Amino acid sequence: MMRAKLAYIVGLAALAACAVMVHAGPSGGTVSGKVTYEGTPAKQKPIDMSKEPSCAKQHATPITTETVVTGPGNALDNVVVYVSAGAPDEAAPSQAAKFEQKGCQYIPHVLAFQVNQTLEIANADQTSHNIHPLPKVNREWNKSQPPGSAPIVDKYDKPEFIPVKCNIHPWMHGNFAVLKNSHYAITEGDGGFSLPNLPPGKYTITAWHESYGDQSQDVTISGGEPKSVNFVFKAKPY
Amino acid sequence: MASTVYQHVASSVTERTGHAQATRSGVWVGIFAITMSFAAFTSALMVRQGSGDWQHIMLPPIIYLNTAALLLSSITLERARRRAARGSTPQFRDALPWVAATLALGLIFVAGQYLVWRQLAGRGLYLATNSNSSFFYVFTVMHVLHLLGGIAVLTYLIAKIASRKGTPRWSLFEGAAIYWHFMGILWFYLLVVIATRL
Amino acid sequence: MEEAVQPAHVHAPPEGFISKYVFSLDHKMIGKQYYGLALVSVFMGMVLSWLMRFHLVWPDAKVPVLGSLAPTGAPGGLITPEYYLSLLTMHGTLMVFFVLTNAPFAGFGNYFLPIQIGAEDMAFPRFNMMSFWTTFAGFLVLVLAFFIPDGPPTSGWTAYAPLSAVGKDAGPGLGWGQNLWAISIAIFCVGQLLGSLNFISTTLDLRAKGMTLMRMPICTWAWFITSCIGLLAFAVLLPACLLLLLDRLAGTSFFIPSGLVVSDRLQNHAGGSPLLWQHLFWFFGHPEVYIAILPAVGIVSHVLVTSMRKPLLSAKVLIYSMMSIGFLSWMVWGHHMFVSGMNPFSSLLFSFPTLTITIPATIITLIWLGSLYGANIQITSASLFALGFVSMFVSGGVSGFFLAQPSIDIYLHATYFVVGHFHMVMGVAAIFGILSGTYFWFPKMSGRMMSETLGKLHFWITFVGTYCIFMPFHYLGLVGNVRRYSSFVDDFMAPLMPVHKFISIAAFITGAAQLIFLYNLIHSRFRGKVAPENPWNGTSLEWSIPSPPPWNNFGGKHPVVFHDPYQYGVKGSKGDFVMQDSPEQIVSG
Amino acid sequence: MGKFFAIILVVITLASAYPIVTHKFVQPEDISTHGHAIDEQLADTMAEGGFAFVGAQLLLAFFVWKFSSRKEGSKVTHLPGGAKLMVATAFILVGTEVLALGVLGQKAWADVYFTPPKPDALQVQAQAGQFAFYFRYPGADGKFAPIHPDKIDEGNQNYFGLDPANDVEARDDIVTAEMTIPVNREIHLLMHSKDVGHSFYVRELRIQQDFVPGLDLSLHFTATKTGKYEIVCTQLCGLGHYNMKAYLNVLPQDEFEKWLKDRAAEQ
Repeated sequence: MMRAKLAYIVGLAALAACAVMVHAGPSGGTVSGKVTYEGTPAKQKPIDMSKEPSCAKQHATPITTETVVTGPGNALDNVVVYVSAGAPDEAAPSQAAKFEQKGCQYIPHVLAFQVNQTLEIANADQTSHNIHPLPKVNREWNKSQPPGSAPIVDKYDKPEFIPVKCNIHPWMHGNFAVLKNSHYAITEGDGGFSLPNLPPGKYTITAWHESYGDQSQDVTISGGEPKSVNFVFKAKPY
Repeated sequence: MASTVYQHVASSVTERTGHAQATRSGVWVGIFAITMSFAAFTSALMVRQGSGDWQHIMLPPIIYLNTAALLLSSITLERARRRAARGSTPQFRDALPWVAATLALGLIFVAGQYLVWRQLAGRGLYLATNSNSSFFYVFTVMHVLHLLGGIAVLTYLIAKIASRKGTPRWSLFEGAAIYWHFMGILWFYLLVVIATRL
Repeated sequence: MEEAVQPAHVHAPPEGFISKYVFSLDHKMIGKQYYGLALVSVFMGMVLSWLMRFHLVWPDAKVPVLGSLAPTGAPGGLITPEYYLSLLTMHGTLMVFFVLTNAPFAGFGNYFLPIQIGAEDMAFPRFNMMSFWTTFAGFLVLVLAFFIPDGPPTSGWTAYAPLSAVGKDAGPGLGWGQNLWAISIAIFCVGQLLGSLNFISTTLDLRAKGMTLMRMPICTWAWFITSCIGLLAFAVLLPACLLLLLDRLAGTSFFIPSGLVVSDRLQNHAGGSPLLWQHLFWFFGHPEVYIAILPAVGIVSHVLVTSMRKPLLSAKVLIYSMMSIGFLSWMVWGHHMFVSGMNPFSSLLFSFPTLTITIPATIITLIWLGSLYGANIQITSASLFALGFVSMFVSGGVSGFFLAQPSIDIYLHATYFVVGHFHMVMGVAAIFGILSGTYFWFPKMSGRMMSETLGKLHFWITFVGTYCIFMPFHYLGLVGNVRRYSSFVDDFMAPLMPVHKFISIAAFITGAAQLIFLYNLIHSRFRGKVAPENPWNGTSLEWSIPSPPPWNNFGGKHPVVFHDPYQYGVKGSKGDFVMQDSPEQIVSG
Repeated sequence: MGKFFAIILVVITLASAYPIVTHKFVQPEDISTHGHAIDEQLADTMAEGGFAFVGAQLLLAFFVWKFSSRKEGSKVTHLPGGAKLMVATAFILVGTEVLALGVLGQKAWADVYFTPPKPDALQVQAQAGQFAFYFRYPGADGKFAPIHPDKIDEGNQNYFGLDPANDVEARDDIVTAEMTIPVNREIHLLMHSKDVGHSFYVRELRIQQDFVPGLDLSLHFTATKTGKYEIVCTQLCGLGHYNMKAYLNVLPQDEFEKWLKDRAAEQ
């Protein structure tokens, strides 16, 4: 309880700080770029939910797997781009990161949030779900969530990429990205990302993808000028 | 008052024989139960052998010395029983050295088994290494646990005999002897199973 | 070889609370302790079954207090699927082990076996005390599972491997919850082994003068046979639990084969055999059914014959039938595994002895029925429950006849038909035996009579209620309603909901009726009218001593037995019966 | 009071028998070639068991009615024939019944388990895992690729742990969540469990068989009627057990082939 309150206050302080920085104008630099792939990515297969009619009927055309989501021009989506070194650790923001189970699908497929940030998992379906994150360094839990029950609230205290599965519906897989600071972005649609408000300094930018692993590049920010960083992942059909 | 006291004594006198038999049958029933549970372990072994992963383990030679010690202990205990059985009332004090010898040999066996485990561990064979080692440890440890029961009773008997007040019940002494011999037989059976199957 | 004087057995009556009520060496107190433990367990088990029945028919309804009692298992009072399985597992384990094994066998057996054979106490009072406190420890360990973060075990009372063996990856309750289960059952086995050892030695060697084996009352025989079965059964379950614990905690592979992927994790085990667990478990599990039912058969025969005021057609035949049931119970465990992937030929081998058990069971029933002919039945709460037992025994036995046939089992296995069957025959029937025994012996145990009015009220509701609950189970099974489902998302089973609602409501009413019994028990203990030495005009030795019996039962005297146990309908100084220990000659009548 | 017991017992007996006699609760229509034997067996047993049930209960009721709380000093009598009669009855009645059913039962059982599958039977592999069934068809090459547990990746629908990168025959294996089979053609079902014990139960097929981890069993059956039926798990397998099911789709041969082609395209 006490720690929660503390985190809350610190969070507010951090927010205030950010506000000031933004107000201060161009002092912070921005790193932006695009994540793409080369080669043939694995074919995404349609998911047959006939076992769970209440979900199946929510999808006119069956949804497909999301292990590799691509966009036009070899854009690669659901990639977490974040500052892995150079930026100081930040206290968690006060607002909760929301993870929803809808139509027997995790929304979003990849959810990024900060260490000790509140995580809220809600069940919008008419069936019981089971949430089983499979961390290696954080504490593991495995809970079921009957329809109409309150959101499950939790937080993680160590940075980690955590696969999430539903034991009841084997096709439901998602990912948590627990990060040390607020400088992160997730590519969607065009594979583009941008990390604003980076004070001058030397940073390591890392891009993580659930199937292709991660890549890193170093970048130095001296003034307010924008820097561009691009990542290219090798894709294999199998 | 006096009469009731008399009745208690009377009762204890008549009861004694009944209780002596009860102790004996108790021991036999216990032996029966132990046999049953080791039969269960053995059948588990048979079933488990069905699946391929079966790699034989070399037994450390000490195990045969331990066996010798245990057999010897049965002989010394039988000797103790013979000595105590001379005369109309139990001559426990004559038997004392032999009981002590039995206890010593029993402890040697346990120590020897411990060495066997150490040697296997030295070869990197632990409880969970493979199915054979699992069964080896299960068999030997369970047997030692049962033997420790016998050792406890022997210790009690020795203490009771050595202390001059009161002597142990003959039926208890006899029961302990039966149990101890059974431990020897059980170990012999286990050794055969281990040597042939594991 | 003559014995040195041994003061150990001339124990004086214990002074002080602890030695009298807690760590008592007196078989009567230990019997009561077992009965008390069973009473606590049976009400716990009943509440668990209520929660299950409630969740099944009102899946989205919140259970008032539960939300705060089990925040993870039932968030806000909504029972999660895994918590339903926890309830199911704990219900089964509590009922089978801590009620059906404790009350009729360890409880009444401890209290009355020594008295009925004219002994001062059990052969090994210290073992006896250890036996209870071990069992109690097992109970505590099991109940502890309700309070750990992992939650209670979820693999059912049969704990099939590898679900019960791979650990927490397989789901909530399969981490420490399952460990506690295995530890608890292992401890329980030790307690029962000590108890059986005591029963057997006592029966063999501490019988009073003239008490030949064939002069022992039928319930003494039942307890004796049961302890023989228990000795073998628990001696097998104990190793099984140890091996399970090794698989779980030490990483061995007795029950876990290679290449299992549980919750996306490849399990690091190789070569184990899941069927091995099933064989070991059911080798105990089927005899366990008779451990539960035979003492009830004995108690009921004892009560019936006393209420009928005439001897049974043949006590001998009844005893031999019980023996043959006990004997056959060792060759039938495979009938629980017809569809388990066991060699189909062995299924047939297991089917025959199973069907054969019907013969001694039928003989027992016919002996009861035939003895009722021409009787003069005294209707009391005790005899009503005994008659109810006979009815249940028939109903449950008949359905067993279906499941004994592999071909029919293909369709009925793991349906509610099975649940109905074993609740009827080993659950409720055994409970009826316990209740009958309670109404019958309470005066002797407490020195006060129970209220007959409340007793009969209790009987009518329980008897009708039980049929309302468990008969429909069979119907559901015939349609193909699968057991152990926490809710029926299944569109096939949804139409059967009305039947489930009926069952649940019947269960709530019948369960509530048990509070009448509890009240009767407690109230009569203190306010009931004082009981005479022999309220039912019984003939066996327990009725020849004061109620409640003095310490060491016969006050240091040694009863001598002259007659067979059930001399009813004969001329005797006390009326139409002659007590076992009365020297008077019997005028054949 | 005894008379009251008798009345209640008679009522209970008749009430219990009524739904059976009127066939209120019966197994769903049988769509298999072997099921009728099981149904007949069940019917016979029901007849004999029902007779025993009603007979014994009514006898009990009658005796309690007649012989309870009689007036003081009424003399007890004994059943002519005594125990011998009872034992004889038990042996003759039940003994013959037992043997009869035992022998009959063998036949129904043998139909399912003692006959080998026909060589032209269609092979389908069923994999049970927490908490869903998945099915595999060998594809064009008619071969099932080997299973690699370490390759299992449910997020990518690779439920069987196939390795198309290295095993060529894995590339055309067809994996589905619904079991679709042609009508009137024998199916040879290969059963594999991914994690714990499960069971394959189709009421209409009169088939129930456990999946045993580490021990691949097989079943064979022929569906005689097109339609959609439920496959449910009947072996407690964990928290999702209640929700572990799949559908069995029995189609005419041509529709089945079309379905298989469409699935192949999806892979």
